[in-house]
Amino acid sequence: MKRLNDFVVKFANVNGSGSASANLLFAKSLFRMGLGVVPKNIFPSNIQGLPTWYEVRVTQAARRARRGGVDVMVAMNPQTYAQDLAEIVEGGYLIYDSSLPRPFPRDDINVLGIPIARMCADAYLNPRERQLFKNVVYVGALTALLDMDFKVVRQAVRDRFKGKAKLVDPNIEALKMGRDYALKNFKCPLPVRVKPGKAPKDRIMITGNEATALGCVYAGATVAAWYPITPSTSVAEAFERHAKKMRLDGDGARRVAVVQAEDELAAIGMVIGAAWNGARAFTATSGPGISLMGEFLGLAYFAEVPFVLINVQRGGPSTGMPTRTQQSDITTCAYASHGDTKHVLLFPGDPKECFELTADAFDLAERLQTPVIVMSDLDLGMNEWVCGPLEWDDARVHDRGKVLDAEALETGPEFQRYGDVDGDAIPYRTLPGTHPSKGAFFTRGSSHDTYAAYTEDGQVNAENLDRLTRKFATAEKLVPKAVIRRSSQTGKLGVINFGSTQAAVREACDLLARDGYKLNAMRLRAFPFGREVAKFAAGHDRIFVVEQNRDGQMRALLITEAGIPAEKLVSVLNYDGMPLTPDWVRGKIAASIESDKSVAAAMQLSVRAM
Amino acid sequence: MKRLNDFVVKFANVNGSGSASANLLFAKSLFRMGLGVVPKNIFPSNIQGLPTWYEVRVTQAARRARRGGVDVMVAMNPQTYAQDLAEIVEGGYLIYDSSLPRPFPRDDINVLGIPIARMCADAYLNPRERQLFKNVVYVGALTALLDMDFKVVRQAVRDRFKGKAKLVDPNIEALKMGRDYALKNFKCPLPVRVKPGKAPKDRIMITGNEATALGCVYAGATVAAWYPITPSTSVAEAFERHAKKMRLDGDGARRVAVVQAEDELAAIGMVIGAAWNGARAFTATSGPGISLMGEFLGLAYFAEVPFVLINVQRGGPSTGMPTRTQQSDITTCAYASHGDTKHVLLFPGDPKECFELTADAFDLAERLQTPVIVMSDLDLGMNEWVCGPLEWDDARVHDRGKVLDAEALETGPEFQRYGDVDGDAIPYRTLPGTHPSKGAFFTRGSSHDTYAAYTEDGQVNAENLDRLTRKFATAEKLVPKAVIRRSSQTGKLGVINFGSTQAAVREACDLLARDGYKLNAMRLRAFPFGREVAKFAAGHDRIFVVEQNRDGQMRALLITEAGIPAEKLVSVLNYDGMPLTPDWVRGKIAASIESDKSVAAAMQLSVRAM
Amino acid sequence: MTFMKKPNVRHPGLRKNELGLTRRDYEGLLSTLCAGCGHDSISAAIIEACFEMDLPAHRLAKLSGIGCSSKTPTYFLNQSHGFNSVHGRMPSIATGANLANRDLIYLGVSGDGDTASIGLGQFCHAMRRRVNMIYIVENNGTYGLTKGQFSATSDRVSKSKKGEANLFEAIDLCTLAIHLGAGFVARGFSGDKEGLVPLIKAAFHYKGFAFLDIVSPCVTFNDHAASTKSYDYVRAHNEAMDRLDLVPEREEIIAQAEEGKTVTVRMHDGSLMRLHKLDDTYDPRDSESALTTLRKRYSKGQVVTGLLYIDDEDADLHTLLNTTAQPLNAVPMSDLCPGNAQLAKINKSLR
Amino acid sequence: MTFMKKPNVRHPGLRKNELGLTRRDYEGLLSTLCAGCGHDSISAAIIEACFEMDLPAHRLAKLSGIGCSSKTPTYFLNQSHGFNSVHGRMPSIATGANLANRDLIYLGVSGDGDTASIGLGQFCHAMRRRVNMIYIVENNGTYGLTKGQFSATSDRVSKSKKGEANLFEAIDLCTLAIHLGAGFVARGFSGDKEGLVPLIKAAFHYKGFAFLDIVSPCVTFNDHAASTKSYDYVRAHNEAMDRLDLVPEREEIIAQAEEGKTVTVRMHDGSLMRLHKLDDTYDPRDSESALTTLRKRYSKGQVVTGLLYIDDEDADLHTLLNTTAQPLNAVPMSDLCPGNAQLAKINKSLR
Ligand SMILES: Cc1ncc(C[n+]2csc(CCOP(=O)(O)OP(=O)(O)O)c2C)c(N)n1
Ligand SMILES: Cc1ncc(C[n+]2csc(CCOP(=O)(O)OP(=O)(O)O)c2C)c(N)n1
Ligand code: SF4
Ligand code: SF4
Ligand SMILES: [Mg+2]
Ligand SMILES: [Mg+2]
Repeated sequence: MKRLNDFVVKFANVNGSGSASANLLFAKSLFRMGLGVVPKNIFPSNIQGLPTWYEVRVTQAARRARRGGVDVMVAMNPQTYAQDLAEIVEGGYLIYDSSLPRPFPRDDINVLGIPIARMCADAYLNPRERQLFKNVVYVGALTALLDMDFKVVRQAVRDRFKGKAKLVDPNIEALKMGRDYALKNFKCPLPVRVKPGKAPKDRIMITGNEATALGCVYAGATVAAWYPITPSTSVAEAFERHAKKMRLDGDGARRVAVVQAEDELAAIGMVIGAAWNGARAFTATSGPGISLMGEFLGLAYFAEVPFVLINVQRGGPSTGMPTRTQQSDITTCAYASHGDTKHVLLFPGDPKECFELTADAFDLAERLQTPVIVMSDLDLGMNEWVCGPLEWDDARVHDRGKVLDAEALETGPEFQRYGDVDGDAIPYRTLPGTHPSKGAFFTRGSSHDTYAAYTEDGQVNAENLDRLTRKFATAEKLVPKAVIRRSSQTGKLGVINFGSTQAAVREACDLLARDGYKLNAMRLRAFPFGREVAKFAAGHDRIFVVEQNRDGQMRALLITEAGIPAEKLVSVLNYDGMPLTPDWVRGKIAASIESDKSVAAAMQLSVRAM
Repeated sequence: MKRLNDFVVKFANVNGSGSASANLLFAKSLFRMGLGVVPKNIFPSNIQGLPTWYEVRVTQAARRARRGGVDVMVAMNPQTYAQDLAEIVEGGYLIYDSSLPRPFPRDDINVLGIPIARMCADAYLNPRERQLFKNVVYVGALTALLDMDFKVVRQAVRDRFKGKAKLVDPNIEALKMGRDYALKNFKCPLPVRVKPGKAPKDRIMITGNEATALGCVYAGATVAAWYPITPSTSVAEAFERHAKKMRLDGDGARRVAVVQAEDELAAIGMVIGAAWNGARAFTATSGPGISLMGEFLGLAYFAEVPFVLINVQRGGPSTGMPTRTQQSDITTCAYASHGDTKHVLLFPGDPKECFELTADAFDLAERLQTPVIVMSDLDLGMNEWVCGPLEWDDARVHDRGKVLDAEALETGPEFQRYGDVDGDAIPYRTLPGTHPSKGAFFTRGSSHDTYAAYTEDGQVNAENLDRLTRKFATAEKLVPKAVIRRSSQTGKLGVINFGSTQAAVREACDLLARDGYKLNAMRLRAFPFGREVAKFAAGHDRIFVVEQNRDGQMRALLITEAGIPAEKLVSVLNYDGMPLTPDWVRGKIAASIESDKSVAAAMQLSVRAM
Repeated sequence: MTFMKKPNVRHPGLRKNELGLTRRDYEGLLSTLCAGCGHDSISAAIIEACFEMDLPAHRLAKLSGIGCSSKTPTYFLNQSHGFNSVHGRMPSIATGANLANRDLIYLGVSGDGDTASIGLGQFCHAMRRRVNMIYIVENNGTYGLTKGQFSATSDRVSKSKKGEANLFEAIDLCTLAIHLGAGFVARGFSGDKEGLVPLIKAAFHYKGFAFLDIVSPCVTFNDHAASTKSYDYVRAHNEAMDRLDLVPEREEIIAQAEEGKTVTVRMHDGSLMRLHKLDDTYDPRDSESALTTLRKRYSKGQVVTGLLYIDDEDADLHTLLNTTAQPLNAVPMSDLCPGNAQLAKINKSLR
Repeated sequence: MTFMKKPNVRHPGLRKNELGLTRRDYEGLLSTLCAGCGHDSISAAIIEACFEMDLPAHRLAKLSGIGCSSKTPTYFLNQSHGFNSVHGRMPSIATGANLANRDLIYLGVSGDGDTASIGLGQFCHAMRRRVNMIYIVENNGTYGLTKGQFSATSDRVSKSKKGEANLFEAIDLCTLAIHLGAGFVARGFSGDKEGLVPLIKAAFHYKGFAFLDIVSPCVTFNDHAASTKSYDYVRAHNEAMDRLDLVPEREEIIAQAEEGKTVTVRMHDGSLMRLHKLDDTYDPRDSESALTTLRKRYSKGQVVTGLLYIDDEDADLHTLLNTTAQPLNAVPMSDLCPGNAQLAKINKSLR
C-alpha cells in the first residue's frame, strides 16, 4: 500500500489524558507543510477516562471532507483496542504501545510496536508528565514514519507554547525520543507518507465556533448572554476572549458585556432586552437550549426585535448525543414558538462562512427587525477546518436598519412603530431615551396596531400578521443566495445540501461525475429560500436532498416553502452523528440512481451511514 | 323581517358587570325550549370594565355554527354603541337602555328603548344590585319580545340558584319587571321570535373544557399539574372540581392529586414524573405554555413516557390574542422540541368529542408510550356547545399499555426497556418498585441502547430512532380515523378541516350543495394521518383545507406527512380570532371555484374573515 | 377608572416641576384595571414620584412581564419606552436592556405570580448580578389576570374568595431579596400613598438593585375578609418601620438627626436619605437585623413596611463587568469592529 | 475509577445486612467520572448508608438532572429505577413521581449548576411544597460537565483554574432551603465520609423535604489553590456543627443525653436521632438560629457542616393535598372511573 499525501491517520486515546494537544500539533504540522488536512475530534460526553478519537485525513488542498477508513491507527486506548484494530484498512498500519504485550488477530496489516509507556517511565519521574508525553512520543514517531518536516513540527511546538518557553524543550525532547525510536527500529519513511504540498499560503486552520465568534466581534456585537452547553460553549467563550482583548477603551474598560446567564431563557431574554435597547446582541446555544428559547423567539418575531442566535446543532432528540453532529433542528428553528411564526435561518458551509454569515446575520436582523438564527453544527463548530483567510472589507458599513433618531422624529412624519411606510413591510423603530416627547412606544407580545397599541380587533391584528408575511418575503430577497455548481447544463439530476455537509457532497459529486453521473449541486445558505431555489428545482427531474437528520427536515421545508413537488426530492439521510464521508454520499446517490427509478421507491429512500 | 327560530341575538356589555350569568340564562332557556342555540362569548383579556359581547344564534337543532350578522342587538355598553348599532341587519332590532337619550343614526332598524337603569334604580337600593339586575331585566324583556316560554325561564333561574334559594325570587322579579315592561310598551312578540322546538331530549349544553376535564376523570387520570393560562385554565379547574367530588375514598381522602405548578415547565415535569411512575397524568395549557414545554416534550418522546397534554389554542403568535380562538399551534405541536421529534395529536370537533378523544388520548399514550396532545381551542373549550349526551361504556377496559408486573418479570424473557419484541416497535416498560432484582432501568434523554443504557454508538442510537419512526407508523393505525362525509361519489371537489371549525364547514357544505357545488368533506381527527387521508386526497382533484391560522399549517402537514400533492390543496384561512361562520366558508370556497381555476392562483388563496 | 375619558383641558394652575412639566405629563393611558385595584394606586405613586423628582421620562424604560400588574406601565409615563415582555421573564429583559445602555433608568414592574412563581429564578439571578434597576412587585397574593388562583406569596392562613384553604407557606420576597443580594429592599402598601412615594423616590436614587415589594390588594379576587392581602387586613396589620426624607444633593442638611432614631445614608448620586426609624431594634444597614425583624414580625401576623435594608456598596453589574462608561449602544462601530488589519493578524495566528 | 473493570468475584466474607445483601448489591455501574471526583465519594456514602439501613433498593427511585453529579445515580443502587431527566428540572420530576406513588423513597441528585442556576425556581418550589424526598446537591462550585465555568454557588473570593475572578456572591443553598420550607437541612463534605453517612441516613428517616448540600470538589476544574471548593480549602475550613447518631425504632435509648449538648429528635418513622452538638450557640430546631449561624460562620470563611436545621412538622405534600393512603398509581380503575350512571347524572345537570 503506497499512499503519498493521501491517507487517514487515527488516534485512539482516553480523554483527559492530554492527547488533544499532541494530536492537534500533528495536524497543524501537516497543514503547515502545505497539505490538506481534515481533522475530526470524536469525543465522549464526559471529562476524563472514556474513549476518544482524533482522525486526520491528509489530502490535497481542496478536499475538506472526512474520508472514512483508517490507514494508520495509533491505538493508545486498551479499552477500544479491538474495535480500533478492526477499522484499519487492509495493508494499513497499526502503531501501538508495546510496553505491554497485545494480541494481533489480523495478519493483513503492518504492526509497529513502540514501548511508549516504558520510554516515558524511564524518561520522566512525574506521573503527569509520564502520561502527557506519551502523546508527544507517538507524534515524534510519526514525524519519522510519515517523513514529516521536523523543522515544521518543531516550530509548531514553539508557537504552541509561546509564552510558556519552559515547555518548549521538553516537548521537543519527547518528539525526538519518538522520532529516534522510529528511525532506529523501523524502515522510515513508510510507503504511507507525505511530501510538502503546494497549498495556497494564505489558508488558515480554524474551528467554526472561533470564526463565528469573530463574526460577532466584527459585526460589532456588544452584548452576549449565554449558558454553557456543548457544542456551542466555545462560541461565547471565544467571543469573550477576543472582545476582551480588542475592545478596550482608553481606561482599560471594555466595550463589551458578556454574561453567563442562569439558563437559556435568561440568556435569550437578556439578548432581546439589549437588542431592543439598540445594542447588537447575540446568544449561542444547542439542542435543549433551542427548545427552551421558543417562547422568547416568538416574542421577538412578533414584537420585531432584532438579534442573532447561534445554534450549534448536536445529536437530538432531547439530550441525545451531545458530542455528535446533526442537522436536526431545522423544523424547530424555522417555526420556533407557538402560533404562526417563521424565522430567518442562515447555513454556513465552513468556518470562513461562519465568520461571514454571522456578520451578515447582524445586518439582516437589524434590517429585517427579526431574530436571525445561524445554523451551525458540532462538526463545523468544534472541528478544525482548513479554509481561506477571513476577510473584512473596511469600507463595509454595518446596516443598522431603520432606526429613527431624535432629528428624524422631530422632522419626520408621525411615528408608527408597526406601519409599512416603505412598502417592504419593515417598520421603523426608535430606541429608548431618544427624544423627550416623540417616538416612545410599547413593545409587547400581545396583539397590537400599527402604533404598537394593544388591540383586540382581530382584523387589525390579522393585518399586522399579513405584514409580517410580507416582511418574510422581503427577507427572501435579502438573505444570501444558494450557491449553485453546475456539472452539466442539460443534466436532469441534482443534489441539494447545506451547512457542514458541503465538503462531503462536493467531493461526492466529483466521484459521481467520474462514474458518469453528472449532478448539478445547490448549496442552500438561507431560509426563506430565494427564487433561485425553486428555479433550480424546476430545471431538474430528480434531486437528492442530503441532510443529517432522520426526518428529512429540509426536504419538508423545500416542499412546503419553496413549492417543490415532493416526488422530485429524494432524501439522503444520515443521523449517526458522524461527519459525512464523500464515499457514503456517493454510494447512496449512485445506488438510488441505479436502482428502480420509480419515484415512489425513491421517495422512501431514507438511509444512514454504515 | 320575520324570523321564527332562526335569528341571532347579541348582547353588548361591559365585563365584570354580571352580564355573563344573565346571558347564559337566556341561552339555556332557549336550549330547554328544544331549540338549537349557538352561544359565543367574545370577551376581552382583562377583568373588569372593557367591552364584552355574548352572541346567541337561535336555530334548528342540527346547526352548531356561529352565523354572523345580528338580528336583535341588546346594546348595554355605551363605549361600543356605535359599533354595535352598525352590526344590526337591515330590519333588525335594537334594544337599548333608554334611561339616557341616545342618537339613532340608522332608520332601517327597529328601536326598542327600555329605561333599564332607571327601573333598577327605582327598584333597588344597593348599587351592586342595581347593576346586576339590569342584565336580568333585559332578559325578562326578551322573554316577552321573543315569545319565550316563561315557565322554562323561571325554572332555569331556579336551577341556576340551586342552594342559594334567596336569590331565586329577586331574579324572577327582575325578569318579570323586564317582561312586563315589554308586554306593556311593545307589540309582543316580535316577528323575530321562537316557538318550542323538537330537538332530541337528551342533548346537553357544555363547554369543551368541561367535557375534556370529564374525559380525564373517566380515563382515570390521578395526577394533574398545571399553570393558569387562558383559555385552558378551566380544564384543570373543572377536573379538580369533579375529581374532588367523585374520587373520595372511605376516609374522605382523595384519589387524585392536582397541583398548581409554578410554571409550565414544572407542570409538564410533574406530569412526566407521575406518568413514569405509573399514574395517568395530564397537564393543560395554551400558547406560551406550549412553547415552554418543548424541551420536556422531546424528553418524553425520546424516553417514551406516556402522558396527555391538553392544548386549548388561542390567538398567536407570542402573547397574541389570549381571549380569541385560533388553530395555530399545529406545526409547533407536531414537531415540538429540537432534534427529530414527532408527536401524536388529536383534534376533537365538539365537546362530546373532547370527552371521548381525551379519554382515548390516555389509552393511546399508554399504548404507544408517548405524549398525546389533544388540540382543542378557545371556541371549543370556553364556549357552550349543544351536543349529544356524554356516554361511557362501562364494559370498556382502559388500555394501560405494555407494563410488566413482578410476575411477568419473574417468568418472562430478559427485560429490554427499548426492545421491539412484538414487531409494533412499542417496547415494554416497568414501574419503579415492582421487583426486587428485575426490571430496573434508567430513563434518560440521552442516547441509549435497547437496555436503556447510555451509548455513544451512533449506529445503536440511529436504530433506536428508526424504531421510533416505526412506532409512529403504529400510531397511524391506532389513532381515530378521519370522518368522511360524501355528498357525491363522483365529485372532484373536497374539503378538509378539523377541530372546532366542523360546525361551520358542515353547514357551509350544505349551503354550497344548495348552490350546486357538491363537496365531499373529510374531518381530520388525528395526526399521524391514517391511510384514509391520502386515499381521500387521491380521489379528489381539488381540496379546500380550512384552518384558523395564517400559514396553512395543516395543509403543510398534509403535503409532507400524508404525501398529498401541494397543488391539490387550496388553503382557506381565517385568523382574526373569531369562530368561523358557514357563510364565510361558503363564500371563500365558492369564490375560489368560480374564479380562475388555475392551480397556481388557487394555491395563493389565503384569506381571512370579513 | 375605566369609564370616563380623561378631559383634555389642562388646569392652568397645575403645578409645574423644574422641567416645566405637570403631573399630567407623567401619566399614561387610561387604566383598564378594575376600579379600586391596588395597582392603580401604585401607578399614581410612580407618577407622583417622577413628577416630584423632575425626571425626564424618556430617560426611563418601563419593563414588565404578564399580569394585571404587568399591564400598569401602560398607565404611567407615556413618554417612556415600555416593554411588556413574557410571563416571569422581565428580569432578563431588564438585565439585557441595562447592559446595552447604562445611562437610562430601568423600572421593572411585576406581579407576585410573575415574580414568585414562573419568574423566581430570573428574579433571584438579577438581584445576584446587581442589575442597576428598580424592581417593583405589585403583590396581591393572587393571580389577578387569570382570575384568582393562589400565588406563592399567599399566606398559608389566607383563604380564597370561595373559601378554599391555601396549602403552602408564602415566599417572602423581601427576605429573599436581602439574601440574594438586592442592595435596597423595601416594602410598601398601595393603600398608603404617603409612605409609598418617598420609598419609590429613594429607590430611584439608589444605584444597584432596588427592590420594592408593594402589597396591592386585588379588589376582585383577594379583598375579602379571609384574605391577608385585603385593604382591611393590611391596614390593620401594617407596621411602618420608618419614614423617609430625601434631601437632594444641592440642599444642605440643617437639622441634626436625633441620635439612634435617624439614619442618614448618602446615595450614590450624592443626595442624602434620612430615615426616621419608628422601631429602634433594627438597623436597615444590617442585613441580619433586617432579616430577623422580618421573620419576627411576620410570625406575629404583622405586615412590616418601610425601607428594610440598604447596602451602600457601589458596584452594579457594569462595575463588575468593567464595561466602558459610554453606553454600549452608543459606541461607534469604528470602536467596535477591529478592521481588516487586525483580522490579518488573527489569520496569521491561525496558520 | 475508570480504568479497571470491577472483579466479579464476591468475597464470601463480605458482611451481609438484614436483607441478606452485601454492600456490593447496592453498587451501580462503574463510574465514568474523573478519578478523585468528589461525586464518587458521595455515591459511596449513599451505598454505605443504604446498605446499613437494610434498604430494599427497588423501593427507591433515583432522580437527577444533567451534569457530572446528575450522572452519579448510574453509579449506585443498580436495583433502583433511575430517571436522568433534563437540566435543572429534577424537582418537578420528583414531585410528580412522588404524587403517583407515595410509598417509594425518592432520592434526587443534582449539581450546583443544575440546582442554583437553571433549576433555582423548581428547587425552591419543590421545597415549598414539602415534597417528601431527599435532595442532594453535589456542590463543586463549578459546571463540571461543561468544563469549568463558575456556578452560582462559587464564592466571590474563589478564582477559576485559569485565575479569572468570580464576579458574583455565592447563593447559599442551605440558607435558601431553610427559608423556602425544607424541613431537614444539612451540609456535608464528600471528603468526610464519616460525617456524611449518618447525615444521609438521617435524611432517609425524615419525612418531608430533606436537603443535603454536599461540598464535593471537582478535581479537574475546581480543586486548585485559589478555589474555595477544593479538598484542601474545605478540609481547612470545615466546621462540624454536630455529630449524629441514629437509633432505630426498635432499640431503646440507654445513655442519658448530656444536657444542652445533645438534642434528640423523634423521626416520623419512629426512630430517634441523637444530635451531639459541637457548638452550643445554635439549635437546629430553630430556623432563626440556624440562619444566623450560617451567615456568621460564612462571613468568617468557615464551611459549616452537619445537620443545620430540622423541623418536625409532619405534613408532606400528600398530607396537604389530602390524598388517599394507597399509592395513586395502584388505585384500581374501578375506583377512578365513575361509570356511566354517574355520567348520566352529569348529563342531566347539563340540560
Ligand atoms: C407562560 C405563560 N403562562 C401563563 C400565562 C397566563 N398568565 C397571565 S397573567 C398570569 C398571572 C399573573 O399573576 P400576577 O403576576 O400575580 O399578576 P396580577 O394579575 O395578580 O397583578 C398568568 C398565569 C402567561 N401569560 N404566560
Ligand atoms: C438546557 C440545558 N442547558 C445546558 C446544558 C449543558 N449542561 C450540561 S451539564 C451542565 C452544568 C452542570 O453543572 P452542575 O449541575 O454543577 O454539575 P457538575 O457537572 O458540576 O457536577 C450544563 C450547563 C444542558 N444539558 N441542558
Ligand atoms: S383582577 Fe385584581 S389585580 Fe386584576 S385589575 Fe382587577 S383588582 Fe386589579
Ligand atoms: S469534571 Fe469535575 S465534576 Fe466532572 S467528573 Fe471530573 S472531577 Fe467530577
Ligand atoms: Mg398577583
Ligand atoms: Mg457543579
